[in-house]
Amino acid sequence: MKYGIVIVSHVSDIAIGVQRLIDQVAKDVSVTTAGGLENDGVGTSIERIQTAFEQNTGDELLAFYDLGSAKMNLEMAIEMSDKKVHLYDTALVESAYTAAALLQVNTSLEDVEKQINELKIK
Amino acid sequence: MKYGIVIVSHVSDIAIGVQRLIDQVAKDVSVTTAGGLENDGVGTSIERIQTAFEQNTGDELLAFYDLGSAKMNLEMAIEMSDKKVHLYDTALVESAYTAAALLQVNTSLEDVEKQINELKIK
Amino acid sequence: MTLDVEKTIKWMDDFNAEIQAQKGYLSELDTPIGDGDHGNNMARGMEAVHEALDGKEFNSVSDVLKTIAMSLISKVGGAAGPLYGTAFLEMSKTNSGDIKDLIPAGLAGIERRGNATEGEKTMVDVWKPAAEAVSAGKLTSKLIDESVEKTRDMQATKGRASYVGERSIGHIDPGSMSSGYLLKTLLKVGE
Amino acid sequence: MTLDVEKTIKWMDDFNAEIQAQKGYLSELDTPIGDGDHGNNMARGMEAVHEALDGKEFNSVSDVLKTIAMSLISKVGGAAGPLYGTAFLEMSKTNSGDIKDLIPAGLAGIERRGNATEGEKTMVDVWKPAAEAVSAGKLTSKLIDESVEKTRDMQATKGRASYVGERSIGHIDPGSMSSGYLLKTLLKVGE
Ligand SMILES: Nc1ncnc2c1ncn2[C@@H]1O[C@H](COP(=O)(O)OP(=O)(O)O)[C@@H](O)[C@H]1O
Ligand SMILES: Nc1ncnc2c1ncn2[C@@H]1O[C@H](COP(=O)(O)OP(=O)(O)O)[C@@H](O)[C@H]1O
Ligand SMILES: [Mg+2]
Ligand SMILES: [Mg+2]
Ligand SMILES: [Mg+2]
Ligand SMILES: [Mg+2]
Repeated sequence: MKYGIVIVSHVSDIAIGVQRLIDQVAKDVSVTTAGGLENDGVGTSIERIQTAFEQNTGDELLAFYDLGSAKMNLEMAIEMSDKKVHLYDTALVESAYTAAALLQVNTSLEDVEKQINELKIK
Repeated sequence: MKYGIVIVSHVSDIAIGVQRLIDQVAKDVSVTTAGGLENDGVGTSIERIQTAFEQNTGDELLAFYDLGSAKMNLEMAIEMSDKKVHLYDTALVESAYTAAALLQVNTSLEDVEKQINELKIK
Repeated sequence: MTLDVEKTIKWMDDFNAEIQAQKGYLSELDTPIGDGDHGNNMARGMEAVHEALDGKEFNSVSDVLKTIAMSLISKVGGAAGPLYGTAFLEMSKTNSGDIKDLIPAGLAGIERRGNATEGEKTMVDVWKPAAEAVSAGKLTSKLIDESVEKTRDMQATKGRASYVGERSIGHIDPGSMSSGYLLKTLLKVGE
Repeated sequence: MTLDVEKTIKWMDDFNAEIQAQKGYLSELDTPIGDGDHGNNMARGMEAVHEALDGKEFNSVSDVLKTIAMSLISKVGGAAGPLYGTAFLEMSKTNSGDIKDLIPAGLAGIERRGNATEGEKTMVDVWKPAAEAVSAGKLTSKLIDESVEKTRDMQATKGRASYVGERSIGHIDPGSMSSGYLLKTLLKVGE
């Protein structure tokens, strides 16, 4: 099973920045992002989330978000998606980093979740 | 007492993105950032942290960071700084957002800390 | 009261007009307890709804409701997008035009999507009493206005306003206000 | 062994040469358990040290040590920057050139800055046995090599390597390796 990571943020810079941070330690993990709105607006777009799901080469996805409204859009996108997507109510930057580092060394999803659940804050 | 917020991240996009996210809800709170290295490298720079301290118009600062090495640079900068800086081991994006929203409505530092301590994960 | 295709479109025209007129006020309500964009979000979303409906043919009320849902989901950009979007999707699934079916279905969608219940200072606090009243045949503009006003003294425990805790008290919830406009324009198309 | 200004500079020249030669290897060590930049970080830092020392006059060993600290603090960019930087700052504060004073002071700085203790698979695992051995007059290159090698079987609980938990076992800690180079070149300037 190949896992991928999806980062959803209200601000495109945050999403892209987290991707840069985790690419460093997880070169072989597919990471895609959905940040902000059209015209560089602040918000979350379900279409961008759907694109991030599609472009991710992982078979199953781990999704992280910043604020509650991003979660609602994520949940809608998950309901509409064919891929299995796991959604975590954990610290965005820190849990995405942890998950990426662990997936890079082929940790099982169960063990990854054990780690990131300690970062649950939402 | 006027409080300011400092965001320290290994990646400039993350620092700037968090600033954009919190500017939305905290127009009157001074937010400065120290992200990445020269030449857009990934890492943290004590000089950038010092500049973020200086440029912040807050009298006392609340500092948030992403990973442990950023914390070490923050601690060095704090030891060298004249300003009082509070350092939090909390979820970067979420606690900076919470602190900003609360400071905007003139919440006391004690009450802000009560809230963000629930986001302690490091 | 039962909607047909024409009335549903009229409802959206009226709601759109109200949103565009109150855009500044809604964003103002969202400023002390949120990020100040609710009016802009709704205005953007309702413009998309208008474009999606304008001059099109629809076979059923359900089709219109689904089209509205899709536009709101994709264009609002804030929490109100998935919330109103899910409300309209659930309304569409009832295959009914009767507001006794529609309002409770919309409420159920919002509650599920927002994981919210009454008393949390969200739009649920307008939809819930409206759903109860419509079932009893007692939904009025006055009741809607009162529910909106009641959100003023609540402390938010969901959404962005929850971040400021006690400081959210004393301000009307913006999503409740826009929900008030939505339900009042709905009542009006039945008059 | 006691350093003077000349020997301190010679130490840094040798360490710099070693770092530049082992840059690729250090980053390779940092790849499976970190972000693969330790060699580049140290190379960048030591270049800055070289520039700061080159052709300058210094009044005391302390002055040289402080200059080294400042260059490392501002140029390394990774965790190794504040760690080595604090080590050299603490060494500088001893106002001594005796390695019996310097190594324990450096260790204390690293422990404080990294909030780390022995057995966490960090450079402390090289500095700590070195500090103990130097106090007993028994510091050798062999002992240093052995401490570096011992980090291989440890599980990291500090720094980036701690994120991969058990998977950090089986790899030498990069900061321990570079600390080994530092301490061995220090021994060599005393020969
Ligand atoms: N979890 C939730 N459940 C129900 N309603 C919510 C929830 N979160 C937010 N809302 C509603 O959404 C409104 C804010 O919408 P909007 O400003 O468009 O979104 P955002 O907060 O993302 O900027 C609030 O006034 C509230 O009525
Ligand atoms: N908290 C700590 N205490 C002591 N040493 C540490 C700590 N964190 C990291 N290190 C050391 O720093 C080395 C990594 O340095 P480097 O790669 O330059 O930094 P980064 O991890 O920021 O990329 C590790 O191999 C370890 O020896
Ligand atoms: Mg808003
Ligand atoms: Mg918004
Ligand atoms: Mg590294
Ligand atoms: Mg690094």
